[in-house]
Amino acid sequence: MIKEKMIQALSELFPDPEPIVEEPVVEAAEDEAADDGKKKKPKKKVEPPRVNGVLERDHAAHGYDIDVQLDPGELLAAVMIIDKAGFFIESITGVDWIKEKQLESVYDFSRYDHDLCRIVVRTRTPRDNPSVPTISKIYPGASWHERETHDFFGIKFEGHPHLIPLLLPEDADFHPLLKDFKP
Amino acid sequence: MDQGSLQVGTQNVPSPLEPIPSSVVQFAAADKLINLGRVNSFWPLTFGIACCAIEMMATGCARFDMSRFGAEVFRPSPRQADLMIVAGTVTKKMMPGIKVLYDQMPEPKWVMALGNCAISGGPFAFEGQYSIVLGADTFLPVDIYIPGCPPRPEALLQGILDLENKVSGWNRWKDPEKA
Amino acid sequence: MNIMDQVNSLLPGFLTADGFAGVADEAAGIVFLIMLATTIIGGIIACNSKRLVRAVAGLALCFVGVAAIYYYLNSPFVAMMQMLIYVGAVCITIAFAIMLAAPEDKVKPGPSGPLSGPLGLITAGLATIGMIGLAVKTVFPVMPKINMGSVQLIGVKLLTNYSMVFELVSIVLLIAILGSLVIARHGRSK
Amino acid sequence: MSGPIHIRKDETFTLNVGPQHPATHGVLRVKMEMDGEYIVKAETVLGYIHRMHELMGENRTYPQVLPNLSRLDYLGAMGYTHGHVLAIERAAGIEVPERAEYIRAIMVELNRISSHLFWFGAFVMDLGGFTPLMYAIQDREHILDLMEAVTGSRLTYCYFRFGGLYNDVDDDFINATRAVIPMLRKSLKKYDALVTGNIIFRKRLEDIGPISAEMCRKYGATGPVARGAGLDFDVRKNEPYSVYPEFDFDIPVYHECDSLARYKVRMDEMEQSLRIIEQGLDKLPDGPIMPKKKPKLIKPPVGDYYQAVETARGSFGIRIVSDGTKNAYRFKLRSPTYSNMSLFDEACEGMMIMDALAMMGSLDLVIPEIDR
Amino acid sequence: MSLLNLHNDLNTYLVLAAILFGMGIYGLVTRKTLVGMLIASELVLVASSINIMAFNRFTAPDPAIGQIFALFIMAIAAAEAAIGLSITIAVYRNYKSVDIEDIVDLQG
Amino acid sequence: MSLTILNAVVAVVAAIAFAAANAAYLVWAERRGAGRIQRRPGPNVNGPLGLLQPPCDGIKLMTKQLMIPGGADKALFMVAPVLAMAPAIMSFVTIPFSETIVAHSMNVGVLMIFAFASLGGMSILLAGWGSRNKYGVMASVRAVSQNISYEVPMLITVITIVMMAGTMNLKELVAAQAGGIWNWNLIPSLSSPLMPVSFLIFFICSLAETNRAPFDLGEAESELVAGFHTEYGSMGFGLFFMGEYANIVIGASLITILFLGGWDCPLGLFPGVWWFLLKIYMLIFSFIWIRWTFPRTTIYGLLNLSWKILIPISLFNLLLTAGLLKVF
Amino acid sequence: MGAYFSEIFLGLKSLAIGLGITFKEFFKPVVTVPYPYKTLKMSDRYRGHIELIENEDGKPKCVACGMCQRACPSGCISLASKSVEYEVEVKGEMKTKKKKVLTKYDLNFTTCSLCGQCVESCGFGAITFSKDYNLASFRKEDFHFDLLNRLKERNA
Repeated sequence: MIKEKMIQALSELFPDPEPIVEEPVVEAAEDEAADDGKKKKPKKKVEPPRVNGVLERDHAAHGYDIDVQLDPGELLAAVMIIDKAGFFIESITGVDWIKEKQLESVYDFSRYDHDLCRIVVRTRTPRDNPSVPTISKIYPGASWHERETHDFFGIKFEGHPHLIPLLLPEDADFHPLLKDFKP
Repeated sequence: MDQGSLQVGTQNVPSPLEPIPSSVVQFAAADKLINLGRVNSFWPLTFGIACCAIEMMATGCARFDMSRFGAEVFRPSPRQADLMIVAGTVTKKMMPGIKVLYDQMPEPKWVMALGNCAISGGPFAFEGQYSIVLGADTFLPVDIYIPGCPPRPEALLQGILDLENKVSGWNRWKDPEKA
Repeated sequence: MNIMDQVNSLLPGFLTADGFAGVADEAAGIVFLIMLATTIIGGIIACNSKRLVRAVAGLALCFVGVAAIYYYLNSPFVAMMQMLIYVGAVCITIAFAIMLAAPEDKVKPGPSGPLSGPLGLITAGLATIGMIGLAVKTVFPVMPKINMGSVQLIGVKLLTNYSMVFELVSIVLLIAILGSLVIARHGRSK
Repeated sequence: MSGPIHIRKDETFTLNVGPQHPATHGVLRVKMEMDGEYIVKAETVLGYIHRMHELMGENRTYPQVLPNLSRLDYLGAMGYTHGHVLAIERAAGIEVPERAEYIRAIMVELNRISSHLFWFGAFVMDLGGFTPLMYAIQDREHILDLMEAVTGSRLTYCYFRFGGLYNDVDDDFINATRAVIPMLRKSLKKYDALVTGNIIFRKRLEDIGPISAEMCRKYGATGPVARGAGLDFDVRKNEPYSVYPEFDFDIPVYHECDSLARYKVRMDEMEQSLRIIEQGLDKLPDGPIMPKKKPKLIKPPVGDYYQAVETARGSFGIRIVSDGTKNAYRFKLRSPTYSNMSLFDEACEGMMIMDALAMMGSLDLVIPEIDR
Repeated sequence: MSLLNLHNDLNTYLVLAAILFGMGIYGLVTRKTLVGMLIASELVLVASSINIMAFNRFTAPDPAIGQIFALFIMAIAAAEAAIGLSITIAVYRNYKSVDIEDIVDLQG
Repeated sequence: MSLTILNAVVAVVAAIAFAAANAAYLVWAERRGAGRIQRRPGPNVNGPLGLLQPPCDGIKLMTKQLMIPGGADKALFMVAPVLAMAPAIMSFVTIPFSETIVAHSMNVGVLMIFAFASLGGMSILLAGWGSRNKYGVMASVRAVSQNISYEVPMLITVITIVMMAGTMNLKELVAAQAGGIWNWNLIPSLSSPLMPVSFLIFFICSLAETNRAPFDLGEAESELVAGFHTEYGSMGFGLFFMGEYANIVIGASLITILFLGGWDCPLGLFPGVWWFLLKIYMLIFSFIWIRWTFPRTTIYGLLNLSWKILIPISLFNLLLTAGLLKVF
Repeated sequence: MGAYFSEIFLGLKSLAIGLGITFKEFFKPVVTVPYPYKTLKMSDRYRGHIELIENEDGKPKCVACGMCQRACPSGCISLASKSVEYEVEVKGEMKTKKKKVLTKYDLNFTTCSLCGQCVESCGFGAITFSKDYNLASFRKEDFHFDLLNRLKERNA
């Protein structure tokens, strides 16, 4: 199965002990909560801070299988592994974690064959100087996604050949999806 | 629509109800004839922006058939068009382009705002919106508004009939129920 | 049947007169003058216009006039060939070349600019005046009009007396086509 | 990869296709560096209909975003709304009655056919044939009538609700749909004879606009574009959702990688959608269309959820990052045409402009869906 | 002689041909681009054609010969145009100009 | 002035009127015909059957503002539409509508039509270049290269027919086909068994020469906006339109004269001129029918068709006919 | 050589088939609904702009709870109400009760997206969709509907 193989391959990026973190308790609790109707447990909302590593997720609950968090420096290595395994790039986006003062860029990869496996790669950069290496050399299709993420979040993709606004006007200097954006 | 409604407009732009640029011939009868000629051959600009453009195309097609009124000659070049149908949301990035297209159309020309987005930004006018223009009438002299999201093809046809009436004062068809 | 005959007879009868053949000499003269003017105006545009495309347009105009003049010289066939070849082929080829080779008309004065204009005018003027003088002074033995120019005769002559020249011209044309292809065809290797 | 266009001085010129151009189906602009009729380099400029759906998704509550999804892609609105409701249902754990899922599937497939019909017409119009558009739209009107009778609007339905549907279908709809299906089959045969067999049409598409499987992978192309490149990829089969596993249908795949392959994939898909609709009507169970407890306030638990669905244009993904409130923290829409269009810049290099525009037509663009 | 009878006079044609010839010479001297010179030379050719046709009409016993000559000139002119223009384009490719003064390499 | 000048003037005026009326009402016929093919009525509410639609369009076009785009070559821009219309009208002068109805019967009539048709290419080039629009230039280059390459098979086919009839006079060409439907050039004869193929070639070529779909590359709407008349509005556009339809009438007339026996009546029910008109309008209907059925070809597909299929076949037909004429 | 001619032949055949199809269509009846001379009937569920529904005594059913206002994604509904005291007979004695009465119900139709969430959210069945489908006007202010007024006009 490709899923195990990928977990194996991606874990090698994390030489630290115990790369495969157990699914956090809070997730399981949420799944239960989802199962038994609509009872909310707001006290369980506090998620322990994510550490870098590979996480196996339940596809039925989340829609993806492998969740990788890593430093921007390791991104290219991880993407190369994924590229070699024959994944296609689904999308790139960002999330503004304003409380943690971090910007997260999220990469989705999926497969064309029937061996279902969706990999999510996340990497976080500080909010005041967000910068991530570009993967458009490996996946040319990432070019537009990165430009879009740059538009919306201001994340700089180092090495991108043409990082000008794509969806926003060409002279735009604002990033609308930042949580502190005011038009 | 009588000319009295001239004063009620609230837009900053020059009122769309300005008299049509008159041609060389100034005689009333000739003017009337010219206006009749004009209203019976509105050639729209092929210019679709969003959802409403699909209904515009549906209007041009067999079931509703704009061609009955001589208005099916969709011209891709603004030089040959008489009627600009702004069908869809106007974004700030697109606005200069639309303005250029409008300027390229030869007089006399008319503008139709089709759909809620073109009238006032529609459902996309929300807090935090930075991208769209709140209505085509902020930068174009709109002659007729057709609401809906999107409007039905009949509404577009009704708009053309109303515009014909407005330009020439001639009624193509009187609704027997309203009369 | 009868009705249709009647309708047919209603058609304008004047259309049936066999056209220009009977047109009075005066009308022919007027048309000739117009065509003369067309030719000269076309020529002036062709050699004087700053923009090359206009020059080609002028050349086409000139050729149309020349075609009409050939018509007056009793050779409608050559007149039509003039239109077909010069206007339809040569002018369009030149226009193509302008579009391919000179995307923008350059109106810059060259280094030899100030003198070449007057110089050209003098040379051309001398040549013209000399030739006109020669033409007017010389008395040519004018013979009466023989026929209205027969296409058949041209064909017969081309394939009998002048067949060698005909063949040579076709070879010249063939070589011209091949040569121009060889010269101009390079570049787009995609 | 789309780099900047550096204008070469010799023999090339820049051609601006769009933002208003008949071939772009909306407001898309392609800056083309041309050498005569050949494209040396192309750069797509987007954003002329960028309306910021994602920010709206974060500013509004989950149900309030529902109408937006129909405006995203106005031709296949049902499919996109389906993705949205499935994502929220996955996140908030809402059960959906079986009848509702069946009706959803039927509606999505009907909408897929209407979308493909429109694409077919517009595509042939791009190639200069006008009449097929008229026939296709006339057939589409029948489908729109069916859907209007149920949903109340022609184009932007807003019919799905979290947990179910807005209102139920009745027997009239079922009978009418059963009547329309054979008519559509007949029409498809007519299009085949009128368009697919036509020598001019084939000459314009065969071996034109190659998009290889590897290129699809690198650019993330999905949907008919990928299937035309020999990739057997359809979210309905690869990552089954809703009640699609219950249906028996095939995924048309062509290996030619050219514009004609993409065209044929869509034409075959209509046939398959008709099969799904027939089966759905047969299997349609009785029961409610909303869960017993109608979800009142939707607050998905904290987390990150992704849902992919197969829309008429390809794999549409929706990512919801929830912070447990009634608004989404992050609302990401992964639109299929965005990826499909991104390969256009590379694919059209060295092509003639008319072939490139034919290829653009075969990508089935809906611009508001690219710009979002 | 009446103005309306000009077309029956040989001199008219000869004068016209001379004028066109002069224009052609003028163009050849003053034009600075290859295409312009080509246009001018077409004028010269047409002038000679008119001459031949005029003599054919007014003085020749056999009115076909001049026409055949004119046809030959047309053929030659067409060939000349084709060759000249292909040279122009080739020159343009190499020098990025059709200005004769820029084509210095041909000066030996 | 003598009556003959009046005759000439009237002939030219009649030709212009005929061309203009035809152009206007062919647009109407085209729109109605397209409507029927697409199962909609077309313009039908303006006047009975929508017959007032062309005058309305004409009035509108004539009263629209005249716009000359900035940067355009004014003179060329103004001259081009006239140049598109004038040769078309001139060609009408030599077309015989019946034995008696002809403005001016020339003994090189066929050549004259082709000579004036070649002026059309010039007008397209000037229009495209003069309007200083990239789409216009591209379209005009396309249209002209198409015109030139389709003139070749067309002329070769004409030569075949001229060879058989031994004349270039249009009237005599028709007269050579008189005497019944089996004498028409359309029907294969002993000396020219490939005539139906020739007819097809000529038909295709005249579609291409008149820039009609599926060969309407010059105004390919989905690629080049509106082609060479992108920048033309008001009456300039109207003139191009009229020129196009006048050319269609000429093309149809030429096909009728060369292949369908001109005014020759297969049944003899009514006078020749009506047969002639019937034939050309049937042909025009088939032009319209074809336009609304097929997609557009590509520029290279078009040139391939001409150089690889039409020219070889028409040349072969020419040689075959020449040989067989010697034999029989 | 054989391929050359067979391609020409097959190509011509495909063209002829296409011509045959359009020729057949030529004689089929037109499908056009000639609006305005003839109109389509809107389906029962057709969603036009919203209208208030009156109760038995001609007053709007609306109790001014504001649910529709809150449910509306684009905020095109604005309503106002005032409290009215009214007397009601409860168990034989008159009591004064307070009740909200709708004083204004404005619909800004130009921003409406016709999603139908207002109608769905209304717990009292007080609003419904109208069947107006052919609206057009020279002023956009015409689409700011005062629904109370419209109700009155309808009743009058």
